[in-house]
Amino acid sequence: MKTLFILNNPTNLSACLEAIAKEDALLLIEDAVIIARKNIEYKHISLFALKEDLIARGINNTDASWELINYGKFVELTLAFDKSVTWL
Amino acid sequence: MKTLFILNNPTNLSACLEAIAKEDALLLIEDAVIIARKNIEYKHISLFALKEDLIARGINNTDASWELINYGKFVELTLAFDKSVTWL
Amino acid sequence: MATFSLLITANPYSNQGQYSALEFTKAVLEAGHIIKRIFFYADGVLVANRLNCPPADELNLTKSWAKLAIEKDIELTVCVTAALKRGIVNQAEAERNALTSESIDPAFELSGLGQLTEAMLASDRLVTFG
Amino acid sequence: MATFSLLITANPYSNQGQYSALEFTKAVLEAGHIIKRIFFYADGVLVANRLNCPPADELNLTKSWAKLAIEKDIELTVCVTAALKRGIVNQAEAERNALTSESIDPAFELSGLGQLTEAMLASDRLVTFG
Amino acid sequence: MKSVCFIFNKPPYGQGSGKELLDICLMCSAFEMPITVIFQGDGVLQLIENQQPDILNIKNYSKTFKALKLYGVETVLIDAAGLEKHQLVTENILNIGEIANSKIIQNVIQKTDFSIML
Amino acid sequence: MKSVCFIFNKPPYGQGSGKELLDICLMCSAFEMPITVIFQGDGVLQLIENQQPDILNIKNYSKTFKALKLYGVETVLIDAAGLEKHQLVTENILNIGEIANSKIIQNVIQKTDFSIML
Repeated sequence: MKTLFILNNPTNLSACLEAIAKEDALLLIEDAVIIARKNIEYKHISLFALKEDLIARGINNTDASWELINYGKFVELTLAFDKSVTWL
Repeated sequence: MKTLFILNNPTNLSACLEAIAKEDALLLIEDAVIIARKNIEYKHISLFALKEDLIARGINNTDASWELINYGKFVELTLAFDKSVTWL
Repeated sequence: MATFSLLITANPYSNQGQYSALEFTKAVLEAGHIIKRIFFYADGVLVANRLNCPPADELNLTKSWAKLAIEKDIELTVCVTAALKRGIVNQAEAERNALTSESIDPAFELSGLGQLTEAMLASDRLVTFG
Repeated sequence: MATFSLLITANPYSNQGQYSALEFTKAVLEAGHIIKRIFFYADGVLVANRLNCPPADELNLTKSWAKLAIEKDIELTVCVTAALKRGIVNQAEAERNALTSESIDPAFELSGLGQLTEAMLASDRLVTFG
Repeated sequence: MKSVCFIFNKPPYGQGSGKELLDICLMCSAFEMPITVIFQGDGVLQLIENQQPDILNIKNYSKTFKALKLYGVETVLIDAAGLEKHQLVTENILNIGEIANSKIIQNVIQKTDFSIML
Repeated sequence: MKSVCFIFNKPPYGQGSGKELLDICLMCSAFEMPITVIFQGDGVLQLIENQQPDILNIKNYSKTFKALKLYGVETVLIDAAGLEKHQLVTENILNIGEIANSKIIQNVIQKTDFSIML
């Protein structure tokens, strides 16, 4: 089953990537959006970051590898994947 | 002034070491005591770990570079140094 | 149309998770989906304290959840074990534990952890905010 | 003989910091030193909620602090701004904010953040538990 | 019946999340959901033998892990990389599961209907 | 008068500690303690220009940092390594302090009577 990993703390990135499999996706929210400045290229997973959290923090120079989405798309993503895992 | 750095979260170790200067000391408490398994050798700072927190977690094979202390010695340490900084 | 449940464990005073969960819930409803239950657990239960008084220029999360729940008829369920430990009690629990008063906001309901499992089984998606 | 003050910001429900601070305080007193003030701030103020009901087989931190304070005559000061936000209020604050009841344990006292600065200036050491 | 896996990834006692995650796990077992428990990364420290948090007046819940099988938990996986990181061998930890590499852990997370961590 | 330094080392908004540390800082300034403020590691993100947390209904406190000088805060240091880690240059951040290397930051922490972080 394709899984959407939701990450809210940048400190947990490497442990989260350990658990991600090939067809999965990673969505950055809250403090984790600061990761979206870089290309983390990993297992060809899809990469998303929550636009509202980027705007809140004044971050406007994200790497092109990250698709920026709003809350409406966040809801759609949770349905496009079979389940979500919030990596705490 | 000689400073006692108190660390309670192992995740913060590297940032804490960045702030430590030569005559300083590092005391591990709570979850950070798991660091005491290894020799982190750094700037010749003094290394301490709280014995009660090690016992609580069943950790009995600490590296010899760490001096294991109890709460009484913890209090003495805060007085032996000019001040303490709890690195959160 | 899909059915969602939320598990919220985020501390309302020190983490952003409750703000995120509130925005997510609104987006779920705007898209025409259904919220089966919002389950508050761990430090997440603290938002149900009706005595919470944030500064006037900050969002009152307790009232925000309560308003949404009333307007959209959403179940806000608070784990009773986690709540009791954190001083969030209804009249019955206050009496049982010889406490001076209740403290839960009336829009939230105390119940057991089984309500989380039941929500998982009855929903298409469970999304956690911690 | 030295004078200590403590700054406690640790969440009593989800972190070990309050347990550590309690042990440290006992060790300070056993060594014959003086505790000038224990200042609760941020999530640390949650321990002052007198409605807290931990399970019977877990330590009641609220009562542990209260017992120590009464036996050893220690000042337990709770930041009023941090407390109000978190639903910890005394009678005066409850009335001022139109709340149904007070919730602070009588061993703790609400006061301003200036009490922390004043304690820093009047103590040989400030030790933080977060 | 939908399946669920629980991922323990934090050391014990510094944070309260281990006990709270365990409580959800036991509740799901009462509903007879198929359950997998994973100890990942620093979470392997939850399984160290001879924990004595009572000396700090903290409750010891590590014994409940031994009873997971009794509660009907079928599979318990212990992250090999986590053990290595903390220089632990099987003799140091509760004998309640199988050592697993990250590939196996990924597969379990993908296969189950829910994955919960706290 | 005793001196104090405040170390901001966390990004804004995910946790509430930035605002709460700032409040202690302002109180110490009212007591006329000599104050140094340090933005270290991820804490440099507190200083990014054009923050708009109001779109999430979160209060924006970053403007208060601009007023630190008015409150009598003499020295504000910004960690060079933190800026580099987050690919920030001085044009991206509030112009309220000097860039400092870890040696300088170490010296300030050692010299002040208290160092507080949250």
